[in-house]
Amino acid sequence: MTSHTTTPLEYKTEQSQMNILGFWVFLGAEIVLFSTLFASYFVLEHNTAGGPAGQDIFILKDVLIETFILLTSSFTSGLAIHSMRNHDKKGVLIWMIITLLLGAGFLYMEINEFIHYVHEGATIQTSGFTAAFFTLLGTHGAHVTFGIIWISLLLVQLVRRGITEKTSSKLFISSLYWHFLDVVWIFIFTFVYLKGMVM
Amino acid sequence: MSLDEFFVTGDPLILASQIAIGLTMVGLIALITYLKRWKWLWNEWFTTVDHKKIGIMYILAGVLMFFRGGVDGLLMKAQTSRPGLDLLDAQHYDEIFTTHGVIMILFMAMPLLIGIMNVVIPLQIGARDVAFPKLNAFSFWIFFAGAMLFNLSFVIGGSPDAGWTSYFPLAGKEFTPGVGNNYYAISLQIAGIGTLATGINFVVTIIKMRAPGMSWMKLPIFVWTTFITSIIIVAAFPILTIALLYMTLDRLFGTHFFTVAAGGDPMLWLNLFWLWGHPEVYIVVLPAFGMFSEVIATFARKNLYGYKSMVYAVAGIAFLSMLVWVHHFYTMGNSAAVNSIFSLTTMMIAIPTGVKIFNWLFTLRKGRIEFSTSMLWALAFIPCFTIGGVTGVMLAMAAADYQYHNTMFLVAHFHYVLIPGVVFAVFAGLYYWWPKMFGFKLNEKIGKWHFWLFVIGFNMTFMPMFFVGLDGMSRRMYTYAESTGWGAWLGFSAVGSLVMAAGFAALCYNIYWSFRYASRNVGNDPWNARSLEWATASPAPHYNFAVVPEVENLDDFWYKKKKGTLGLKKSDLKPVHMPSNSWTPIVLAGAFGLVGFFLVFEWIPLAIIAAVGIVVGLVANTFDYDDGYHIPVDELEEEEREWRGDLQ
Amino acid sequence: MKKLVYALTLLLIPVLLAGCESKLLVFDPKGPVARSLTDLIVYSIIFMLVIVVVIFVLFGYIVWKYRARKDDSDFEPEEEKGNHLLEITWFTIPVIIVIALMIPTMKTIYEVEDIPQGYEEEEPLVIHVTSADWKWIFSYPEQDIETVNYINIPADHPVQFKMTSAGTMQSFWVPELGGQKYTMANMQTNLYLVADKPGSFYGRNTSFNGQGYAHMEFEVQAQTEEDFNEWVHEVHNTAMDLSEEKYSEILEPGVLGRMTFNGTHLEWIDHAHGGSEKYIDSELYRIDHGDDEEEQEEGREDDQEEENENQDTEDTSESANTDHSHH
Amino acid sequence: MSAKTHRFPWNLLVGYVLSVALTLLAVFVSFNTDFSSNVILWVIGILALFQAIIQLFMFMHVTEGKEGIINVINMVNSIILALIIVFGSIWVLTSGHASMH
Ligand code: HEA
Ligand code: HEA
Ligand SMILES: [Cu+2]
Repeated sequence: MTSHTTTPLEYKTEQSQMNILGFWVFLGAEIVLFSTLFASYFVLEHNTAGGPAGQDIFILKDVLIETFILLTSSFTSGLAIHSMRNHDKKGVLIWMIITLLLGAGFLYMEINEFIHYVHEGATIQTSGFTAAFFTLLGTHGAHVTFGIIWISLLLVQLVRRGITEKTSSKLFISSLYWHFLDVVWIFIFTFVYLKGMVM
Repeated sequence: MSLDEFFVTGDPLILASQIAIGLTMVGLIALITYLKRWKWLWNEWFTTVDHKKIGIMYILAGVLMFFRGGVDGLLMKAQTSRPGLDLLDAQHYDEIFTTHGVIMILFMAMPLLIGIMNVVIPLQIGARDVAFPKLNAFSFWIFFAGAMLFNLSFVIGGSPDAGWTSYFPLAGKEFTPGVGNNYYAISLQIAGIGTLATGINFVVTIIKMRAPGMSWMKLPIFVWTTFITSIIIVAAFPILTIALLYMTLDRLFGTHFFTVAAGGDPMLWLNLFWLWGHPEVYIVVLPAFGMFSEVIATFARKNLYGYKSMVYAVAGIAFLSMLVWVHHFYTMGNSAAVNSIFSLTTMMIAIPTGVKIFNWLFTLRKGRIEFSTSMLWALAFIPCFTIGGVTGVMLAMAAADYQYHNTMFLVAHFHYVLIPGVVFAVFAGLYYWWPKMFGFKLNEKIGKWHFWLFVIGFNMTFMPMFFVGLDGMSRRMYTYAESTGWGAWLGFSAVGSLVMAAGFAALCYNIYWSFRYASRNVGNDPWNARSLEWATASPAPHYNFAVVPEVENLDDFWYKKKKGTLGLKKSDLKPVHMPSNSWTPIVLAGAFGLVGFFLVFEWIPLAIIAAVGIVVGLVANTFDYDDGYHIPVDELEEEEREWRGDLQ
Repeated sequence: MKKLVYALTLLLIPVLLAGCESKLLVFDPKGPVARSLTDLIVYSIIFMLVIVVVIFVLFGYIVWKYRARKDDSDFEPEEEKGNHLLEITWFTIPVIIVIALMIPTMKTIYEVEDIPQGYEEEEPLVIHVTSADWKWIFSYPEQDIETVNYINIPADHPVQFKMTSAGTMQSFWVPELGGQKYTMANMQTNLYLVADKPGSFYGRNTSFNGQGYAHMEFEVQAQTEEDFNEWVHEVHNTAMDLSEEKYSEILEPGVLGRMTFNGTHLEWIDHAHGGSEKYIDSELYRIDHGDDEEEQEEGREDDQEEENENQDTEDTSESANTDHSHH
Repeated sequence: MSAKTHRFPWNLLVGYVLSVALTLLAVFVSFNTDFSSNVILWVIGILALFQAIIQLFMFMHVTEGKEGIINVINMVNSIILALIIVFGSIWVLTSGHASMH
């Protein structure tokens, strides 16, 4: 079997190929989902109904830290997949755990950020703007939370079963998911935070 | 919440239905228990991952929902059959057209089409199953959970009453404080997850699981339309997800996305709803176009004329379908530029659709047209849909639409596209693929009754609506004054709906009759058809094909049949890999349904507790390493020998 | 049988277009705006009829000619791939039709946004439209008059409607005078209409907004300039003043007859610019499932009575909900 | 696409450094230049798009696997949809006199 040496393990079975392709299609749906959230945010952005607007509450420093945490976690999850392709189980574990810790750190920061906003008088019920803002951010945050739980479960399977055709394709898919969340965040950072603070 | 608020009470009509529903349920459970069928049901149906069985369950659910939606339709027709009638009060009428619209589109058209897709697509591409069989089962069960939750509103809590479009501000908590519209938001959300999963499933199935040699331009046209429909599903359903999420947050958690107060924008709902809603109507019509193409080619005994241009036309319709949503609210006070652009994009859809119509006509030309029941539906579709289509183009002209919008003219338009486009197609498909599902044909004679009653009734019901619409009658009016002069039109229309109902009854009788008496000896290819699904036994064996066929041509089966090169060699048989049954889909869907129910009543703590069920299901699922099983060669041989004479 | 039904319908359409005694409202315009819409509609119907006829004839001919016969059971139709020339033809002709439909559509879209041609010089009468559940409130800021469920306008004179809603979304439509447009809280939409001659026109809401929707109708009465001025004068002399309490009462969900007041609510609120929420009481929208239908009916009668007390120049029996006798 | 690459993962590192740099650049453009806000929006928007492309190609290996081309088509299609949804909604809801702004 020549394919042994040329195809990464996660692509080996027909079923894993389909799983990966299916996940890409799902990511297409996720792009539509988030662009709907963005579209709504842009439409409602200025409807603050007397409540605070973006520039009143956003804090650049915190947001930048969140951004770098997430960028780094995307990088480390890439390293995890790299290790996986080198059949380095320990490497996968280490990089993935770092990824998860970064993810948790991001969530921690985000929750603090939300608490801060609430103290500033911006709850999800305050205005059209806050509703769209919290829902966009919250949907992203919920995705991150889901990702952390999901990848943790996959790591358990990895420990139990080692790097197999199945675990590798599952982990590969979860890394696609994680990178995707980073992409979404880049747009949030740019079009919610930077735009909100500049304009 | 007191008990009498919980149960819908009072009206004798509803009380009778409640009792009927209750008795039916009890009777059904008793019957199954008496026949000791629970285990069988669980093993053979509830936990199945077989695409054909899932398809059949979809179809069953769809037919049931058609009955429910149809009764709604009849009630509306009865109420407006004469001026000033009092069969239904305003509130009831409002609830009924809302549930009618939602049920017909989302719980009738969608499952029937997806059901037929499920049965046929893997067979047509020579696959063993879909790409993700377990996900497929989940899609069905979660759709079913959504549908049941929606129907529950009829007896518990109250039905939604803001139209199938649920426009805000009306659908907001201030104006519709009951739980009815919570049902709408949550049950559609739940069912929507299933549809999205189906879309992904079929995209991957069609990309990856085609039989060897079946390149893109050799795909049966129904596979093409399903593929493109699935792409539209993936593109459009996430928008609905978000719109419904906002609706849920507004209604349950006091946010202000669409509320007039505090900076919400009700027009955002319209925008998002139609960003999904318009593609949705093409989601239901494109697979139907595919079915008609199959049926027409088979019974004209010719190949499909202009196959390639048909494919491009479908792709063109799909692309344009994402660019026209504003035509549903031209009258919102958009700028003239917006209305002009969307008029143009909308009208452009007529062009690829016209291409399809002419290709169908030219497939028929120089053919030998056999008037089987299935073919009759496909034939009747062409003129009826043309009427619906050209009136659609009239609506597309924004300035003219200022006079048609939200009138009965519009109602006539969409029934003239939905019923010929979708319902006729489903009927054509059912008559056509019935033997593949069950191993016997539906009776042709009763079928003709079904056909003529339904088609004549359909035209009688909906043609008058064009005229009352032009006479200033708006939609959703539960009553009108005698002085309007609409009574005669609408009376005629009501009679038509009874004729239609008789047609539907004929279908039910046909199913009953054929189950009991129809010949079980139909062979694998009862219609002398063209595509691969007819190369295997009827009903199709659970492994579909003992040996996956190699394809060289479009309509490969047809040519091989002619050449007589279809046989199966014993030496080619290899064990077939099959997926195992799974309980996770139905349990997970049940948990979703339960969470949904608690959310409807805003019992958040209970919903959270039930959500644990979802988490458990998902965790169990990710730890599931079941690899399926193999069917041994002798079992294959035995089954194949049973139906084919050509096993060498 | 089916063909017969079609033939009949086909015959019916031109007959209706030609107009026997009772013309359909949309084909019976009574002002320049509606007329340009009707012209567009008739123009498009001609195209559609041609398309429908072509398709039906082709369809009938083909299905008849190539039907299977008992004696040709061994006839094996030839396979046909397609024909580029034909395919290009039935692609191109619809393209041309779409262009032919698009040009006048666009022209009309732009046209009906502005004061109708020939009336640009005249100063339009401004009427504020406020739609509420389930009645129409009209304010004449210049005349300082407010009416419910009817409007009087001078004929042959442009009227500018500035429209908004006090809550749910409605759609303002007077088919004989022009196309419809939505009314939305916190927003203002604009519509220009002109009535050629004095007359009475049916108007209604077409955007579903709850229980009273079917009855949400109004009447437009176009009058001569003198009659209109006289009406204004008479209202000033006889109608009672609109108070803020009275106004909140009117806004409560319910179906009302006609009313007339001196003064407009624009003095204290313009719903186009927010503030509607203080009039919205969701308790009043709670529904029951039929068990106390009688109560509801009673409620409605109460409204009716109250409104009788406040009636003046207009006659109640002609309440808006049964008045649509244009035939 | 080779299974065993003991090589150092340069593409990952380059991608990471680039994305950090682009982020900082976006912040710089937003706060330390005096372009009009419209220009700023375009610039940071394009920077974000670059970052997304970096993630797609350097981290997510879109073109990998048998379906590489299909993945790319899928992503392009989704991006077109995203643009339609975002720009379409904004245009429809903020032009015309019904808008609240
Ligand atoms: C299966 C469902 C289906 C289909 C296929 C269509 C097809 C079309 N629809 Fe329809 N539509 C609905 C379902 C559907 N619609 C529903 C449910 C609503 C109302 C929702 C609600 O408000 O509740 C609606 C409403 C609706 C509106 C909104 C009107 C309003 O609210 O005021 C408009 C406006 O443009 C419209 C247009 C069209 C057009 C142009 C087509 C075109 O695709 C039709 C194309 C077909 C043809 C034109 C015929 C064949 C072509 C030829 C023979 C070629 C030559 C012809 C020409 C060049 C004209 N539709
Ligand atoms: C695929 C979609 C679909 C289908 C098939 C239908 C089918 C029918 N619809 Fe449709 N309809 C919609 C989609 C559909 N509808 C939508 C989306 C709306 C808009 C809702 C809204 O405004 O929000 C609407 C609105 C709508 C209205 C407008 C209400 C209003 O605005 O006032 C009316 C009024 O007559 C109506 C009537 C009917 C009728 C009579 C049928 C008939 O074709 C039904 C025929 C079926 C049967 C008759 C089955 C039942 C049979 C029996 C009971 C016989 C006995 C059987 C046995 C013994 C087994 N519908
Ligand atoms: Cu549409």
